[in-house]
Amino acid sequence: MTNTTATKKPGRRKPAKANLSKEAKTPANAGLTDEELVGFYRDMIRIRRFEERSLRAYQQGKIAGFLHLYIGQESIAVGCISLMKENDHVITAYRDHGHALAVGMSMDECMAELLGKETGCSKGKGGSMHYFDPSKRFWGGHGIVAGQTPLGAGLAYALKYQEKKGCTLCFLGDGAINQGAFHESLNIASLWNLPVVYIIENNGYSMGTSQERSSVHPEVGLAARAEGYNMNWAKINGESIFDIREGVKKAMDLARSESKPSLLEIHTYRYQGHSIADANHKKYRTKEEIDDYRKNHDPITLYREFVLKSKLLNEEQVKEIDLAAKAEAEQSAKFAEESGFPKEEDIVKDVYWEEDNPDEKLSQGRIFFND
Amino acid sequence: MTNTTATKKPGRRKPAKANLSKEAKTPANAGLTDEELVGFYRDMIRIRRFEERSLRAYQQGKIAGFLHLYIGQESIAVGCISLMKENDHVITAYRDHGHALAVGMSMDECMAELLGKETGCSKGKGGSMHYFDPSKRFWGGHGIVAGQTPLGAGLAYALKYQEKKGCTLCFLGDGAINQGAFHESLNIASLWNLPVVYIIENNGYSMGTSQERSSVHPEVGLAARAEGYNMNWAKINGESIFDIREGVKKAMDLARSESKPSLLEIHTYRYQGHSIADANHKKYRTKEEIDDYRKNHDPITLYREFVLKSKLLNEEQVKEIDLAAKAEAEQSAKFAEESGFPKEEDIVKDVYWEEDNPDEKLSQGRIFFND
Amino acid sequence: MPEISYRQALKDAMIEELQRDDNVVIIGEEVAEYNGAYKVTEGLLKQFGPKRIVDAPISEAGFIGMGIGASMLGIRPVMELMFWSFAYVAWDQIINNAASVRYMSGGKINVPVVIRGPANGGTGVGATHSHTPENFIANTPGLKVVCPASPYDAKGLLKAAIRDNDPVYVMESTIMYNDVGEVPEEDYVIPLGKADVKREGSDISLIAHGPSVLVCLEAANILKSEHSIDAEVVDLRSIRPLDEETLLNSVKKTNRAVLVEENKPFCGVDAQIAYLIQAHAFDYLDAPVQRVSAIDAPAVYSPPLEEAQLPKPNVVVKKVLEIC
Amino acid sequence: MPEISYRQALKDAMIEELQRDDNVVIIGEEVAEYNGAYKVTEGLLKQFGPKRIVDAPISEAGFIGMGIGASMLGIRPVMELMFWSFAYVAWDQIINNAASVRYMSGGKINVPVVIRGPANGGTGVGATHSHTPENFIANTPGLKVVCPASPYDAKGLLKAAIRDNDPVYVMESTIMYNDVGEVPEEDYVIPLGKADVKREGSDISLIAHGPSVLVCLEAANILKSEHSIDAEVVDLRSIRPLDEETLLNSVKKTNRAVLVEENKPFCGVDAQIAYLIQAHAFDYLDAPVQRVSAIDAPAVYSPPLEEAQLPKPNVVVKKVLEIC
Ligand SMILES: Cc1ncc(C[n+]2csc(CCOP(=O)(O)OP(=O)(O)O)c2C)c(N)n1
Ligand SMILES: Cc1ncc(C[n+]2csc(CCOP(=O)(O)OP(=O)(O)O)c2C)c(N)n1
Ligand SMILES: [Mg+2]
Ligand SMILES: [Mg+2]
Repeated sequence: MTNTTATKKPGRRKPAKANLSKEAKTPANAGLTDEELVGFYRDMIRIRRFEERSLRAYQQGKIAGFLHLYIGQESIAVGCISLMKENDHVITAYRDHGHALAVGMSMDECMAELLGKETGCSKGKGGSMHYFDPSKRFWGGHGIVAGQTPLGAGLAYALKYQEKKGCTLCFLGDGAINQGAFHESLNIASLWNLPVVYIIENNGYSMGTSQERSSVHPEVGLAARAEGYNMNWAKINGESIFDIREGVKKAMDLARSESKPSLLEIHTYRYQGHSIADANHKKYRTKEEIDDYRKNHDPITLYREFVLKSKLLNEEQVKEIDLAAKAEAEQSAKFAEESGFPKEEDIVKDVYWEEDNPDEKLSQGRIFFND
Repeated sequence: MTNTTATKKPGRRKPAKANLSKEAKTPANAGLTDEELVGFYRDMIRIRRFEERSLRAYQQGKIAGFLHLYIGQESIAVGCISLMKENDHVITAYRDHGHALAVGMSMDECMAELLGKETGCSKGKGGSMHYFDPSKRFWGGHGIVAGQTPLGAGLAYALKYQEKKGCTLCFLGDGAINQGAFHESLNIASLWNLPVVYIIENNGYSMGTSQERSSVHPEVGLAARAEGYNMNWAKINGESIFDIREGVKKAMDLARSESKPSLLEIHTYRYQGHSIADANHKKYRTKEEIDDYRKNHDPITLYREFVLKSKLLNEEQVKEIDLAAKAEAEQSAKFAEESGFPKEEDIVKDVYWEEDNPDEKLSQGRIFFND
Repeated sequence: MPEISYRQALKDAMIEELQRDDNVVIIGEEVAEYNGAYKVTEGLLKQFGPKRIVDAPISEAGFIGMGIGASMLGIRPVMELMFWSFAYVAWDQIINNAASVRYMSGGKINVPVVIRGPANGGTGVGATHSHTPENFIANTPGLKVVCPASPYDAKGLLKAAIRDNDPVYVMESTIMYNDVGEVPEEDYVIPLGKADVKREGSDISLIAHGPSVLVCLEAANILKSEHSIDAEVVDLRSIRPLDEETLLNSVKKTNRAVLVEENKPFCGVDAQIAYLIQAHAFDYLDAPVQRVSAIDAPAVYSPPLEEAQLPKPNVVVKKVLEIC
Repeated sequence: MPEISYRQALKDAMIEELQRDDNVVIIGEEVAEYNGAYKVTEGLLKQFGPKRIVDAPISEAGFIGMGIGASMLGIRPVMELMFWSFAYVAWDQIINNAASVRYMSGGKINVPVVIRGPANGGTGVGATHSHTPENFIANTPGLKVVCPASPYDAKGLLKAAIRDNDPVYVMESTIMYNDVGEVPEEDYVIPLGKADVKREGSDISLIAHGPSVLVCLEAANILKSEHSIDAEVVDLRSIRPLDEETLLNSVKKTNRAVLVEENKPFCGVDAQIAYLIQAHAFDYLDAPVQRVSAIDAPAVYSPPLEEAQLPKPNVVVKKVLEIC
């Protein structure tokens, strides 16, 4: 099997140090406008500030259940989604805030969803793990590990069936590769040449379990399991948004032009606990490891250095973007708090299409069974 | 990854022509006694005659449901199981008659099970797909495709836990490799170094679907999916019982001595339909293909030639063995027919251990809910 | 009206919907080249080609999940499970994804999938292959489930299921595939959630779904001829939505009910029906609601025992006589 | 008697059984090094080492099936599901293999596994994570299922489950993990299939299991203080086996019953209980059996709605007043 990118460094502890100035010149990146390049910075910072603000809301007890933060991984959602065209679609797991903002969902609706408000992107019905916006070609937000992977194949199947030249990006975690449904999806995607790009965001841990304790795989990387399915694969350094774009673009082009699937593994890191309730997260990994990633491998810091060095922005402008993102996040918290909760009678809405569209209803009989 | 055997020929249509006289001299086979060598012939013929007789019973309407015949694959069960030692265990799918007879279950109890009689190996409760005999370390007989593969890992887990130097042989079909549970099992077996040998009996078809239409895999063979799990694998020519023993013994030794799992693929063929109800089986493959296997690659025919050529048996003796097997099969049919059906009150027996052992019962309350 | 088999009725339903809507696609193991394990899809590949009729590998979680995903983009997959028992390897897709995506998206997405296949015992395939999970499905808000018991119903319900914008699961019976009945040639659908009084009567209501309807019809004949009891047979047809009105009206008329199903008794569909009857027709009941279910054990293989395990007319008759 | 938490009670049960029987092994995601997602297994790795306390990859079908296989050879795996909702990716192993192997082997094999973990709503984890499948489990002959509602019950039932030679599934509740109650220091087990009258009363029977028991106890207090109604609260504890006698005796005494559970209503456990009551205490009933279940939709996220979706004391009170 061919291996579409050159970055194949194994091992969690020592990711390749990115060189963004160089990587910005690769084919997928060379043609980017200044506006686009600045946009990446803004998009990544917006995700981080949004999540930092949501963390605060969680600590204030305003968010229920889990809050799986994406902090540290922003380059992946922004990099991948920046490559999407009209017929491309995206689906992911429960760590979904970054992807949602990257496809263009508003902070307001995202924050409101966390607070369970009717103005939330899922009307408060889905919560943190279950964001959706089909109008942005964003199909969730899925809580069951790897449960989205057959769905991703299905979105690709639909594209192919409808003869649209598009592809589906389907994200999953490194722990998710050990779910059977994912393997079934790989076989089907390859057997039927479905235009789906599976992207493992390998942050090294599934909850408190390091990758080594959960998965066996060839030394070159866990994406190499794709070889068992005759599938194209590659390993990518996630600290460089340009490397991401370069590697992912090849896979997306392969999907769009030849309708062939790929399995990509992007090396990344999360700084927060698995979810905010994960108080243990400094026990299963060292403080040094976290600090090293933060200091030396943070995709946003590295990108900031790049935009400064390449004079796309000056210090002042960088600060402005940051402040604007903070203000937007703060405003979204205000929006969310001021929004109302859905009503009790909404509990039984959005269950059946037919009940929500009574004029077109064809079924009869009783459909809900409380007395 | 190392690849324990030399036979790596790809492709269904042209299996390597076996050379049994040569293969009989490989390490796993060189020390076999004449008695053992004759035993293999007897064991294979007994399976075939048993199944031919069961086919007749099915056609006479005496067997319900499915009857998945093993005819053509006998060298695998006999070859593999001949390697079993005291602490080794075996588990398989629904095409289980061959394995059952090979572990030493009697034709009588097997035929009676087909007829649903109380003298059957599962008291008539399991049927063709669900043979069991733990006293022979034979753990079934499983109807759900690949459903036995986690169980096989579990038997191996128990051996390791109990510090017994044994291994588990877990058989599955080529179509079964696309079930998620199998992949989860591979990862677990390799991650935890479980002494399990997964054996794909690749007969080229899952029902009416040829291997190519159901699975993508590396050109060298579908067992190569094991590489994704850092697992030892090999491809074996199933027409030679000696090749089977040679390849499987290496894997069993690896399991017993280093507690390492393997994935083996044994090339084989079934002459009958998927189950006897499969009237289509000459539509999804050519008559020529079936005939070619029967004539040129039949493991029993080839083995008969070997025993004759090496003068282990003469024509007369071969015939005797055959007649004895036929007589035994005939007798088992008589036994089965003369046996009684279980009683209606037996329906609710063997459901709960506790109900079957009332003296040791600790639970209270109602456990069955018919009025 | 022409008489056709239950199998043919299902096939005709698919043919008509395949012709009506380009987005309908049939996916399943052995549905295309093999013409269907039970020949329900026989000839479809020839007629519609491999884009519309698709053989799947033995990966139920994979291909059913795939169909659910495709449906979110407007495809209308009709997916065959060779047996409904195999749903359990795909259960998370069937219960979590198909049932919850609409809800969790605040109604932004719908999932117009159909999953169909046989769910019945009585054919000697043993415990792993004889599950009847319509009760599990009906327990799950977001899903719909129907169990046709005649060729007419099979066609009308399957067509309605395919046109429905919600996930609808169709449970058939291998035992009924050869049953023949009248089916009109014109296009028709049977609305989900409409029960059918298959026999009118005044003394007792026999309420059933799936193959048990036929058991009840036989029992009703015996009751009439041997005991002069005039039983009404209500075929639920659809479990969710449920035609509560028809079944309650029947019980209000007859004042007695025996519920019959192949499900195992604990939390079978008829547990719910019994609850509903006593809750909403309490004052009409002259005797407790009684049930006949499969004998409470895994499905036994041995043919005579398997027959005994499943509801039989004489057992229904006995139950009726206990309360009539 | 010392007071300990529900969580501690479960842990103590495991510790005692790990000490008693070398074949007991704890397997699950994050149970060892992480000390348990909900800290139920905290400290066990340290005390018993990695042979007895085993972290599994996110492969529920794989590791649960593995445990079932190991149990056939005499290991006694106690397997944690981080949520019972995740059972659906392992459903075939849980329903087909664990439940049927004994039967299909004619009783030659037993499967002494325990699967435990939380099954409840009310914690803001949404539709995919809030399933309560005790009804599905109890439907399945070959399986046993218990739902402890107090620290005392949690310990006694889990110990009984581990000693049991049949598969026993234990459904806990994240909401109760911190609840504190009296638990004796001596070794004890609570036989499966024994209900517990958590409050005696004469006017109405409130029958519940799991967290709904606490809802009923609160409701009983309100009924007493505000309406002078003396409610009996029966905690089923074990769903299968079921202590039919205790619940029927209660209803025969009070002549009225309201059944409360977190299950969705259609074919919830209480559908079966309602059926049993009307079948076996028909003549004692002064009013139809009533039910309070979760509001019939996928579990909603929004916190105030989720609270409203689940049974609450005031709703139980209202139901009681309708029939008292
Ligand atoms: C089937 C299933 N099992 C377990 C869980 C609980 N769980 C949620 S996230 C998670 C870890 C997943 O790790 P990974 O795939 O690496 O993704 P990451 O959280 O690192 O983004 C687990 C075990 C679940 N949601 N679904
Ligand atoms: C989960 C599941 N899906 C489908 C089936 C129906 N089925 C039984 S055997 C079979 C084909 C299996 O083929 P293979 O694994 O190659 O084994 P072989 O029959 O060739 O021995 C199928 C589809 C099943 N039993 N279980
Ligand atoms: Mg991870
Ligand atoms: Mg095969």
